[in-house]
Amino acid sequence: MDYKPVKTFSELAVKSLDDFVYGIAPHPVKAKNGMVIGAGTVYPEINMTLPPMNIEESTMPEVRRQYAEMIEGILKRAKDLYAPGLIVELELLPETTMKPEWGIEINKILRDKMHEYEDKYGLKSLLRCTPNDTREILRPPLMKRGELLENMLITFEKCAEEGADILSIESTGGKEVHDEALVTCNIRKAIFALGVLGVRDMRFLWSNIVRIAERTGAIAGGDTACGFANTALALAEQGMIPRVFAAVDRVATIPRSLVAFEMGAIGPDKDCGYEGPYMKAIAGIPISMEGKTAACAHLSAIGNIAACVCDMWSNESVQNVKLLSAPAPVVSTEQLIYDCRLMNEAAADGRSFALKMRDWLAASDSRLDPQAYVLRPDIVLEISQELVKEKDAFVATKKAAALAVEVIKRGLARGEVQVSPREKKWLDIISTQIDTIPDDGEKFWYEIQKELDLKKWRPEEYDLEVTHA
Amino acid sequence: MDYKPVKTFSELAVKSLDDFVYGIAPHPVKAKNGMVIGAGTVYPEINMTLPPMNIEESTMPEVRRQYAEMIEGILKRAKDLYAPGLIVELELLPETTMKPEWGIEINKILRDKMHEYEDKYGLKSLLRCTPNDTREILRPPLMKRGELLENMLITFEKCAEEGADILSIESTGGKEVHDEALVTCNIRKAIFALGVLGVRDMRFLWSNIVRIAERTGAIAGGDTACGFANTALALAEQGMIPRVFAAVDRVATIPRSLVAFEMGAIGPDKDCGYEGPYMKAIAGIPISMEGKTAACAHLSAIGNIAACVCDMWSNESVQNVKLLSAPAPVVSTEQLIYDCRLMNEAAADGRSFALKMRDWLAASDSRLDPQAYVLRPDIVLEISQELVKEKDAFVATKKAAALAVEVIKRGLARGEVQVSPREKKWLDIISTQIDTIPDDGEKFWYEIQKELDLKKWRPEEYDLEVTHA
Amino acid sequence: MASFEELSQAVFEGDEAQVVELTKSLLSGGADPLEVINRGLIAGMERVGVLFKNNEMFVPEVLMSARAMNAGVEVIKQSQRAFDMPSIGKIVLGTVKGDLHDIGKNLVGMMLESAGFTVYNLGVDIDPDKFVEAVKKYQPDIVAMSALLTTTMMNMKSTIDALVAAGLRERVKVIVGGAPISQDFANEIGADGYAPDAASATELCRRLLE
Amino acid sequence: MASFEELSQAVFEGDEAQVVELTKSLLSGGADPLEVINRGLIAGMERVGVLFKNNEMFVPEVLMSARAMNAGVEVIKQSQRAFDMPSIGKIVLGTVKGDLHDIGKNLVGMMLESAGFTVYNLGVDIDPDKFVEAVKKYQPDIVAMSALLTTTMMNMKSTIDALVAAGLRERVKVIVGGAPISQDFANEIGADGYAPDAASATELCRRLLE
Ligand SMILES: [Zn+2]
Ligand SMILES: [Zn+2]
Ligand SMILES: [Zn+2]
Repeated sequence: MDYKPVKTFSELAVKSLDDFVYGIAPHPVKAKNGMVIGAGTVYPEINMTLPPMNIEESTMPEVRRQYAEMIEGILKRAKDLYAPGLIVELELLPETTMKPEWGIEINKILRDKMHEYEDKYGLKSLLRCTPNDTREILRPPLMKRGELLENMLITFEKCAEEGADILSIESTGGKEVHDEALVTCNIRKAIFALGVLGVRDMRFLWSNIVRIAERTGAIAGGDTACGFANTALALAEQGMIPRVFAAVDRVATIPRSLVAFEMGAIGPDKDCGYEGPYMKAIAGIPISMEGKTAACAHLSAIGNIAACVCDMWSNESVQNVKLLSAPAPVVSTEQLIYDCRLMNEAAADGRSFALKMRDWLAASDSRLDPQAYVLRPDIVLEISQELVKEKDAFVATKKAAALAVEVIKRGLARGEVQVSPREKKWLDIISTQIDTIPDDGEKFWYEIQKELDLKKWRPEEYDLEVTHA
Repeated sequence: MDYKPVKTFSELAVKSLDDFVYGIAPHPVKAKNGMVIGAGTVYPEINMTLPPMNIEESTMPEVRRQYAEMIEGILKRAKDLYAPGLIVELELLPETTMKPEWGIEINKILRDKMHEYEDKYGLKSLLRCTPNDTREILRPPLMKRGELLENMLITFEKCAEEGADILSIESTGGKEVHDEALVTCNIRKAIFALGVLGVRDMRFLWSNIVRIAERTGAIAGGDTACGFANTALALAEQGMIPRVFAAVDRVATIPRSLVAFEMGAIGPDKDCGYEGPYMKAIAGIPISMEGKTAACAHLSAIGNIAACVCDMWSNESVQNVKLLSAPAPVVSTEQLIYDCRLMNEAAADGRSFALKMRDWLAASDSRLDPQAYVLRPDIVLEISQELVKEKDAFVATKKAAALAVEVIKRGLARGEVQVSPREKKWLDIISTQIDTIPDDGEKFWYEIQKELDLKKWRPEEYDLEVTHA
Repeated sequence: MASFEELSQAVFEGDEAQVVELTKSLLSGGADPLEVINRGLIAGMERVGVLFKNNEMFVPEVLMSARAMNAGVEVIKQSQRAFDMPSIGKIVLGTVKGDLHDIGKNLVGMMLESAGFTVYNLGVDIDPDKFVEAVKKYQPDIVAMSALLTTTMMNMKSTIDALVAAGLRERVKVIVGGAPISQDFANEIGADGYAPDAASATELCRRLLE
Repeated sequence: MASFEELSQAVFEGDEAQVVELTKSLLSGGADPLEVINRGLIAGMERVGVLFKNNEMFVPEVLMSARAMNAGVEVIKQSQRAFDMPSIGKIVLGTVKGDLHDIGKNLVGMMLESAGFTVYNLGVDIDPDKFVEAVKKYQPDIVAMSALLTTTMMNMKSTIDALVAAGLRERVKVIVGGAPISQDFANEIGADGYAPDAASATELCRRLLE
């Protein structure tokens, strides 16, 4: 099997800041039922999950009941609010991925009901199926072989055959190293985890997913740096690590997440990948994003700015618990639909107004947090422009981190973004760390392998050979 | 005691459509700590309530713990997101109103913590205290006397003394009659409940609340037709009654809710009074509104349009249950803050952009539902302009309902609003019913008393005499 | 002679005068009163129930049908000596202690009555003891409780506990509903069923008495 | 001779070299090793803990302090024959069965160790039986469980049940934490405590062992 990219991006798909706006992607994606993502309308993407309960043979009837209840509530609300269309994401859990028949069954419960609403009421919808990256259950993980991988791929294939429209994953290659990098705020290790391990694993994984999509007629959507930069985001939000570290880490995920599109994925990108605007700028694919209306799943400093250039707008995930009005998934559905209505209404007034709305969304957050600042559309284009010049994903990752530091420092100097006094020194620490990284991937691997805990992951799974004694 | 209005409104406070916008009220309200509502900034108003539990002596320690946990989480999030200010609403429950010491204690838990955040972090906040209208616990209710009323007024007074900044209530005068009017869709009875009973009761009640506010230095905020038109809204949303009935009922609440300001209240009006825009247009007071971000408390067809001319933006109410990210009150706080950021950012670009944002919020909902349509800013001004010509609240109520039908019919003819085929005939039914109502209040009372169940309420509590045998 | 079909249609349309006339016509034509009720009046209300459940009929429309049906029942009662209205089950209904919400509960009561159940509507703010008394007094098949507040919903549990303590729990089915209530909560407190709305409450009661 | 104050400050600043030097200086000056630990090393970490709890210190900074403290402890161990590190309590720590989340749990472990607890970190995806085994083996004062998924949090209950079944529940305190966990949930499953974050976990453990 060959994991060579089928596409490379040496220039930006988005040609100017005025073309960089929500609802419109250079390469829209058309689904079987005629829905087109990225062709002018922002659609809500709703995700839901089980309330506190175990998943096992004996609880499967309740699991089925829960999903049936959730999808019915969601679709009914979407119909009642005249949603122009809807994307439903099924993020499978470890249990429902390891045992493909369970995942397939749930996938079918959702798809059938979605078809019913399309037939009865004309409510068009798409199902995004996101199997869990269960490879990490074995410690240290096997990335390219073993039963866990096999069942995960079976889940992909069968769910696609059973009508899942879009395939996605939150892949975890390099996560063990990145976790350690985060708590120690070691950008060297983070860059290695993302630019070497993540990139290599995603090439392998996405060559498989794209093949499955081709075989089944499904759409290969995209990946997300969820296990990486979103962990950083959550830790920063809790005050555990500096926000500037999380911001730099986010930008450093770009070459990694881009691999999905180099391998043939076509979007829509996965909601929780906040690096999505960079994917859209570079690869031109439509993206799903999440922000304030995903506060049910995680708090963040990028609640509005995340929407600037989205083509779908998501709640990330919400448990099926009852709120005063309705079950939480129904509540999220309503909120997403209203958010989308507003964006689409502004856009209906003309491109210049969509751009106004975009800029307000951006301005309302970008001054307050470096993580928001690096998502400002002009900054996204500026950094993307530099990154497409790099052929090597590892070098691009290092460069991305360096550019992020540089841009934040400049923003600080210009008064465009605030960084708390005790975070400022971290910009220098990160910068100094980046400078120690050689530009040669082989050399970097040779250097860094002694700094890493090789009991936690298997270099051979990434085609890396341990050269130190 | 005299219940004569201290103010009358014979012309609109809002002089033109271009002056009718969120964040700005003709008569801003200034609080003790310097916060001003309606002077340019939209502030979030957060409300929270207990998870499923009983309130009794033995559970009071847990009740205290819950409120302490909620307020800490809310304030911490508001601080971390740099909220320009915050309003916290304490909607007391029947138990915590009937036993004033409990309500006072909870009021203090919140106020102390809010002061702490103001002193420590500069986060300014205001406490709105809303005792429960416990008078309805006795059936048929005593409206102007009895222990329930006394304890309710004590709760008002003591909470205000203990630092509650704003006083509000969801008063229930006439609710028994209105409930019956709703399920039978009898606009005659609805108009009687609102325009005669509601108005008379609010004059009594608000003369008391205004006096308490004056004595304690608190702000007399406003009332809401929550128990009336929001019940209609909820029933319409469930498909129980026609949306057009709910829309007409909403407009018919205007003279009733206006009584608070005629009696000396100065705003901010209560969040769940969707008739708020009319209050702002007529009385010029700042208003709190709720929409999509209150979907946790009730679903609605007016998620965006509700924000058009708001001065505070609220979540209505959310239980302290844990979501994936954080307790639900924290999640709501975050969502409200981002909503407000966006509105304030657009306004910072200039009035014309605030008006653009307002119009998108309006247009995104107003075409889809008559309840949204009657909240369109230009419609609000148009109807308000007619209503201020009427001196008599009952006649104004009848007129409001008639105007609502007329405006919806016209909107339908112009293609500005959609009404489902099976609802259209209800417009005629309602219209015919309104035509049967005499313009003389005395005469109406004489006529309608035989149609009403006089075992459910006491006419003498509204200074009405039963004249039929 | 009028047909059951026509009578059913008149109930469906909420045409009280027509129902009275058709019922009289059927009885004077020798139709069995029970058949008039079941194949005419209740059959009409069943169609109403289906549309109501599908959100295709409004409550005031349902009420008009119910009123028309009742008018038909009255005609039958007056025409027969010692006529016993058939009941498909007895239900005690109330909003729990501390809770004053009336509308939803009354809708449930109305739908149940229209479906042929005998309903004892206790009202709002009903103590657990009051429920127990009512069970002793009316010997119902089902106790149906409503709550709209998170701070009163726990009183559903108290009521079930009171039924257990009185040794009556085994004799009745208990069902619950209201905005904050869920199937999970119903399971948790040991109720026999949960209905998300008035229309499904009828179905639930039918199912429980099968 | 160096002062305890200076040593504490060096720990606080995460200055490993300085800590090593000051510890040596104190010991060679005749200071009691236990005092060096308590009044120097642990005192420094306590200041770190307070700032960390107030969101005024980042984890990597805390880690540097912890590393500096450990370097000091190493110096003491090497200088003394048969020196036993004082422990204020033993804690078995793990992420529950089916759950792979590591970071939060490890932070808790690190904070506990820095506060003077002995921590047995079992890792992630830990079966109830494994927790039981560990309790038998290490005789801890506290079992601390972490879960980040709504579909694994019920395994906290299973673990408590397993402890009960093994007759060990009375011998240990059980505490829980993780994103979907709340005080209510902790009460519900019969845990002895809940901590919303790593910083409060330390406080909670101290309180439970008072
Ligand atoms: Zn994710
Ligand atoms: Zn997601
Ligand atoms: Zn309300």
